[in-house]
Amino acid sequence: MDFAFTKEELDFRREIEAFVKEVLPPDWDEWAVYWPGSYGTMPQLEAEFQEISRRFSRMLGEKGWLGIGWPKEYGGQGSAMKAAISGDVLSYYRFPAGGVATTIAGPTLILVGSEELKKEFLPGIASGEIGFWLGYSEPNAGSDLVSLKTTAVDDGDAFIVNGQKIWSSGAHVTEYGWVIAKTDMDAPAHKSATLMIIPNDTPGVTIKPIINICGNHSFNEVFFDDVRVPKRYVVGEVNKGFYNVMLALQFERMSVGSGGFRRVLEELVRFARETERDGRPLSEDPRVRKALAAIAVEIEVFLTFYWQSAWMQDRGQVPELEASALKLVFTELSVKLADTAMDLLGPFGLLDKGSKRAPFGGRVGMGYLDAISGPIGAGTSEIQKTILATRGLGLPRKK
Amino acid sequence: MDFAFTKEELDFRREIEAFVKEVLPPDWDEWAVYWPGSYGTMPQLEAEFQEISRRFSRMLGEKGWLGIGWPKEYGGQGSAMKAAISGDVLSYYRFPAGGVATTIAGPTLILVGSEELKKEFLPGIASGEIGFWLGYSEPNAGSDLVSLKTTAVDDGDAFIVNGQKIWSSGAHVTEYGWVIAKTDMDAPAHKSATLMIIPNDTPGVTIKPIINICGNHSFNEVFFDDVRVPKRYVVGEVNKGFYNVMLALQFERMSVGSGGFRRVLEELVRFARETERDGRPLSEDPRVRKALAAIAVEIEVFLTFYWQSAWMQDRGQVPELEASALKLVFTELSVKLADTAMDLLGPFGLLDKGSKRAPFGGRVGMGYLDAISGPIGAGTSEIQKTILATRGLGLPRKK
Amino acid sequence: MDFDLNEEQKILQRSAADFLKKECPKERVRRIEETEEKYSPDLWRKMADLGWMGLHLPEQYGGTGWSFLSMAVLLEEMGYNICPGPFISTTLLGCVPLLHAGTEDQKQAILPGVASGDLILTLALAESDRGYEPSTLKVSGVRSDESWVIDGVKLFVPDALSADHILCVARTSAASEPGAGLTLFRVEKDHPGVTVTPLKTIARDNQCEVAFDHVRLGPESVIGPVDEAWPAVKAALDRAAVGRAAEVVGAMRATLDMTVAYAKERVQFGRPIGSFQAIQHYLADMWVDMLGTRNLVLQAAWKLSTGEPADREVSMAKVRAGRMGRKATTVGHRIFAGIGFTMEHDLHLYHRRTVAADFAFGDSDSYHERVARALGL
Amino acid sequence: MDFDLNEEQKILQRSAADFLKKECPKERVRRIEETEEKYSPDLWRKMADLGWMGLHLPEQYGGTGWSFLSMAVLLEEMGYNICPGPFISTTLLGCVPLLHAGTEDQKQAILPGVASGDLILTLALAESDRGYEPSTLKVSGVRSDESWVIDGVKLFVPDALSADHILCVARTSAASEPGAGLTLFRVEKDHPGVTVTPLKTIARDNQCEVAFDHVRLGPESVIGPVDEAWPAVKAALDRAAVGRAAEVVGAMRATLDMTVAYAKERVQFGRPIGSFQAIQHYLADMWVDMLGTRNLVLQAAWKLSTGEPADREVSMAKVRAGRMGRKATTVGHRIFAGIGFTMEHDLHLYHRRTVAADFAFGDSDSYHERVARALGL
Repeated sequence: MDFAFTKEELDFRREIEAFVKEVLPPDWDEWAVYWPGSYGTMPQLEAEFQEISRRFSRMLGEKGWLGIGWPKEYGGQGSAMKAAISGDVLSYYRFPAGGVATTIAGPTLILVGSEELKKEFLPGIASGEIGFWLGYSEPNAGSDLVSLKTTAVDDGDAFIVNGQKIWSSGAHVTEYGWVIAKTDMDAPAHKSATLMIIPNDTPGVTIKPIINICGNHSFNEVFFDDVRVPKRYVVGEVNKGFYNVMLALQFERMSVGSGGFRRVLEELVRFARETERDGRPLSEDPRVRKALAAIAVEIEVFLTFYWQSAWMQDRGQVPELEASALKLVFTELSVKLADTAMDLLGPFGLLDKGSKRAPFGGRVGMGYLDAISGPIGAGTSEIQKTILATRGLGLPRKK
Repeated sequence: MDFAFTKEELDFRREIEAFVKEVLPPDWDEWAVYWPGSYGTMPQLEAEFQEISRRFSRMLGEKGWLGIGWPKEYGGQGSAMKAAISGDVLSYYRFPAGGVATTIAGPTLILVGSEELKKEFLPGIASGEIGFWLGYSEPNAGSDLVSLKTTAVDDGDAFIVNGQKIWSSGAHVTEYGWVIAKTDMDAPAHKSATLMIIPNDTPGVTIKPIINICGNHSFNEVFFDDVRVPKRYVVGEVNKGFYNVMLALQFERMSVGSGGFRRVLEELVRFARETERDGRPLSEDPRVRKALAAIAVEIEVFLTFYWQSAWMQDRGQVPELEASALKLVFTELSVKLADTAMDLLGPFGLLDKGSKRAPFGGRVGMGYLDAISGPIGAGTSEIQKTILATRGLGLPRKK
Repeated sequence: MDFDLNEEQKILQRSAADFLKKECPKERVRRIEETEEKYSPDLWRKMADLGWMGLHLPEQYGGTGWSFLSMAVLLEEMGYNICPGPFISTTLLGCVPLLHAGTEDQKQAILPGVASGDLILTLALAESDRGYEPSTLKVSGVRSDESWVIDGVKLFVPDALSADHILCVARTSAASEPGAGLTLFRVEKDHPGVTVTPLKTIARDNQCEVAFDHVRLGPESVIGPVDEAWPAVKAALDRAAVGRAAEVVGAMRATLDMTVAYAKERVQFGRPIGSFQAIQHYLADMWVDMLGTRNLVLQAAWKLSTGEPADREVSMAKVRAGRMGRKATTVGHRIFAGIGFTMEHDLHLYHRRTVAADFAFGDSDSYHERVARALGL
Repeated sequence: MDFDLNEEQKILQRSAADFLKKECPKERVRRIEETEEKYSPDLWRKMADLGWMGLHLPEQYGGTGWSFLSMAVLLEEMGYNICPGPFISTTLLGCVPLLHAGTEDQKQAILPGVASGDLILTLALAESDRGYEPSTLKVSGVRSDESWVIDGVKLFVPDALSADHILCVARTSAASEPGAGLTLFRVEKDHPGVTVTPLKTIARDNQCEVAFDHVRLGPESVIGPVDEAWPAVKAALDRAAVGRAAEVVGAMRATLDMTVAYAKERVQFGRPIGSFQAIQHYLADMWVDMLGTRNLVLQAAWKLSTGEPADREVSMAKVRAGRMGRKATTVGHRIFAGIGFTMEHDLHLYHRRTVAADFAFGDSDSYHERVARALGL
């Protein structure tokens, strides 16, 4: 048992940290929108940060760090631990990069994609040139993929796709949809859907913005109107879409920004030390000390899960349940951290981006709103718990 | 709107308080076992306190206070508010009296009992001479009365009862069972059971003690082996047992010891003022002040529910949902209070009855164990929430 | 005991609910949020015409003379409908100190204007310390011949942008005992040296920084006794805190209503989500939380109306509304999930305001501390 | 990073689990609970024969020389099976100060006896203040010629009834800086002036009051430098705290195992209760709580084993185990309901011990405070 990084891991950590410090604008912290563990404030999904985030993605690509967790034969280093280190550092600095392409599409293509698809997409993903968005959820079925309504009808060498997706993060700033659609209208739900790649510029694709409660445009509705998708864009086997999405969901649930939690904690500690109330620093108030200690313990727990998951992947284990546990823990932690931060800042925490006197550029108020999104996105906390109870602990499913 | 007692109510309160102070032994607090909101430590159910508690019951009966909430035609004053005041004061002083007879059997008999039964039992209940125990739960069906296994077979002028009950509080120190048994083996569950009174001394009744985790004998298993119960002991109509039990359940859920919460809070405040840590009183620690304030707020909430329920009853409203809410709130409060008390006392809270240095005679350690019983007894918290959600808010039942 | 509203209060409750449903739909709330003052003169005028501004003012000042409890009943309905504007600022923070400590002339000069809807008031109290305890107040009032000079910065002054008059609590001498040494001044907003800067909040209310730079005021500006303003200020603070708590109860009720309705109709995994035990238990808790908070708020409002000391009741109501309001809207978001996370949905309007209410007029720690003191700790 | 135990540790884990399942069934735990010393000489002997007493002692003292991490692995299994007795008292509270600060003679005099199972030790630290910080310690050691005289009362001394030697921390001079002025003495339990009074606890462990009434000790009784015992005492305290936390992890695992099994088999309302969402979510939380606590405890044990400063890791592990252990057994009781509330059921055995563990060697507030200090607050 060893909770320390190896020398190689430490060196890598320092290298990526040095890179980040070098390339980030010195005043980045003042305008970076980001709350850890949430889905509504990722700078790389904001239109205003597109130029910088694309440039940074390509820089990470040049370094070979986007696909660092991939097998060596695909240009990676086969190290989930290094990918985790990279994720930790980037998140700590609120680095505007990363997304579905590297965390979901790439790994899934490597496992189940055709050689043709791999050749077409992996290089662009690894170099940071192309981005993906997820087309899973539909308006009347959040996590309930069984109720899928979007259809893909066989038309020779292509599928004709019709329907609607929702909550598609970043569809407006990426190039390809990673979409599940129903291909067999008669088969039982779990054997009827297919995963496919749909380029945004295919005729019949319409993307409409959804503004979230933080005021950001991160989500979209996407409409398909007789969209012709070549069959070579099918990912994995036809009608095996559910299994492939489940596989991809694990990657999604593992792709967590850990460093952001450490960062916010450091900022709150600094705030407590530097802010006076009734003539003495907040940091001397035992209630404040206890609250910050309590959140620090939960952050530490989460970090052990985070590193453990990477370690497991590097041992070739499939972290299905760990992915659910990790997703549950980090999104609930996001809420607890937002509550703690808000309580610490008090009315100053309510001050919004751009307001006079707003500490941390209004990040805490925004985080309080954004923290709502963690436990409800990408499979709610309730769904994760049900997965853990039934698949993990073997409790009987509801009749 | 008026949250103050009327003059008449205040006078009654003072009268009952004066009575209690007069009759309780001066050192009663040192040996009274009781944790508010729990079911495992009621002194009136302990064999060692039987003499005193029976005597006190009769004294209350003489004062006319046992049936004070009953209609005037049955010798009561028709005042649920006075009954609530009495309950509050008795609980505050940990007075060893009260039970199923006055809170459940009496009110139910008045509503659905035959004239014969009323004549036979109400006087004894009102005078404190006789006690009842509940025979609802069975070993494999806690709150699930639909799975009832105890049978009562028609045998002319009597039913022959066979089966087993469990969790029957006080069966060893009272005279009559208040029992539900299956009388129609073919009818649907809700139309198959009958409520009846079974005297403990009927041949075939065997009572076996269950020792609870506080070390007390409060619960029992009761076995029925060809027990002959005269039909005149049926309460309400035959095969309407479920409805009558539901009716009685409301009374059960309303019978709450409110004063005990106030009392423990006062004791904790005193402890915090009188106990030093690291050179200053615990009461100066902001963490302690916050914790005690928080529990005080929850106690206050509970008290408003408590008085509100009595007020509703006096207006002739049926407090079905309020009974569920009250039961939920007061048993969960019992747990929170035990946690708060234990945290305040620290390792001293672990000291058991009879130990050197145990504050409050070990009541907090015992309460920590007993608090387990509140949310699981008399319909679990989970069941109360489901009742509130479905019957109260109209949410759909599970298919 | 009586847990029922009286007939007047019930009529007020119904008429307020009807009026606000019609005049203050969410589209209007959103439009008002976009104004800098976060208030609609038109809506304000209509509310004044209904007598709301003077509801608790004595009749000789154009009011109706009802109790503070009636105000709480009205505020619960305003919270249910998120009625924006400087209502608490004007009627409670502004009027209560005048009622408690003003001279007859001062009352006559201001209160009828409030009752008619012509004057908007507010109170400048907290400073950079964010505390609402007297010891945290440093803005100074220095006597200079017959007049006073005020210097310093007040924060989180609600509705200062729309206010005509700002009452300002200033330290006029060192505290000999807690609460002493403070004096209350009335300042017109456009008085030379007064600068109002809006602070932008996630609650989208109008919180302001008000800077006093050598603001010179005549002796007629002093409200109540010099150095002894605290009792009148505290009377206002307590009522504002309970009034805000009543709004939170309304918000909790609205959240519950919205969420229950959605849980009945939204189908996932082949059944209404309201049939899932997790959702049922969330909503049962939300209901019980709301009922208990409502009881504490009404109790505090009743106690304030009796004129008896109400510190315990006020603090308990405020702190519970603060915490439970946040919990209710947070849980509401779990049930609405994605759709509730969008700007076009109404739930976040409540979520924003419940968290702001937790900090309004002092945070939970400070009200827990007041409860602790009331317990004898 | 490596989240796996090494082969030795895995073997230890398996063999401990097998041994305890056979030798420490719950009937035996209950019988041992009924003894005054809460310990079984026979079980103790068998544990010693397996090398557990000397597991972390250097080989020259009859030990195996394994790391503290191995001790934590063993203690988790002991916690799973509620193995009673003075194991932490002897091997950690007793041995660690000796290892850190004892002379070679002192080590040779005591440690081989521990390793062989012949000697039982404990540490008398906390006093009526209940704190485990140096500033709270007042029992005095006064130099008198060549010898020392100890006076005062220690509380919550674990296993003092069965101990042969008691290490006692006494104040020998005023604190010049935090932790200074304390000296560690070894006292035989039957030394004149030493009175051990058992305190009866709901955890049914053996906690004692140990009174020192003019206890005169020779210079050989002093362990480590005079006035500077704190580092050695803290080393013991940290290991005992983490050891106890490891026991809690075992108790959480056992609670989870018992409860999951019951939820699968117990039928209510026509279906296994484990199919109800409320129960499923309780158990999912319990599992995740246990896994996270286990990680923190293993991390702390590993860090202590490296010899590096481990304050942060130790405090986090201790406080989380304290809180989560209580939560797990409390929730376990909700699932077992009535049957779990009976003396004959095993769940309460865990419930009693998890709450005691939260206060062992200092309460949660004090460990949160240590975390706060480690954060730079």
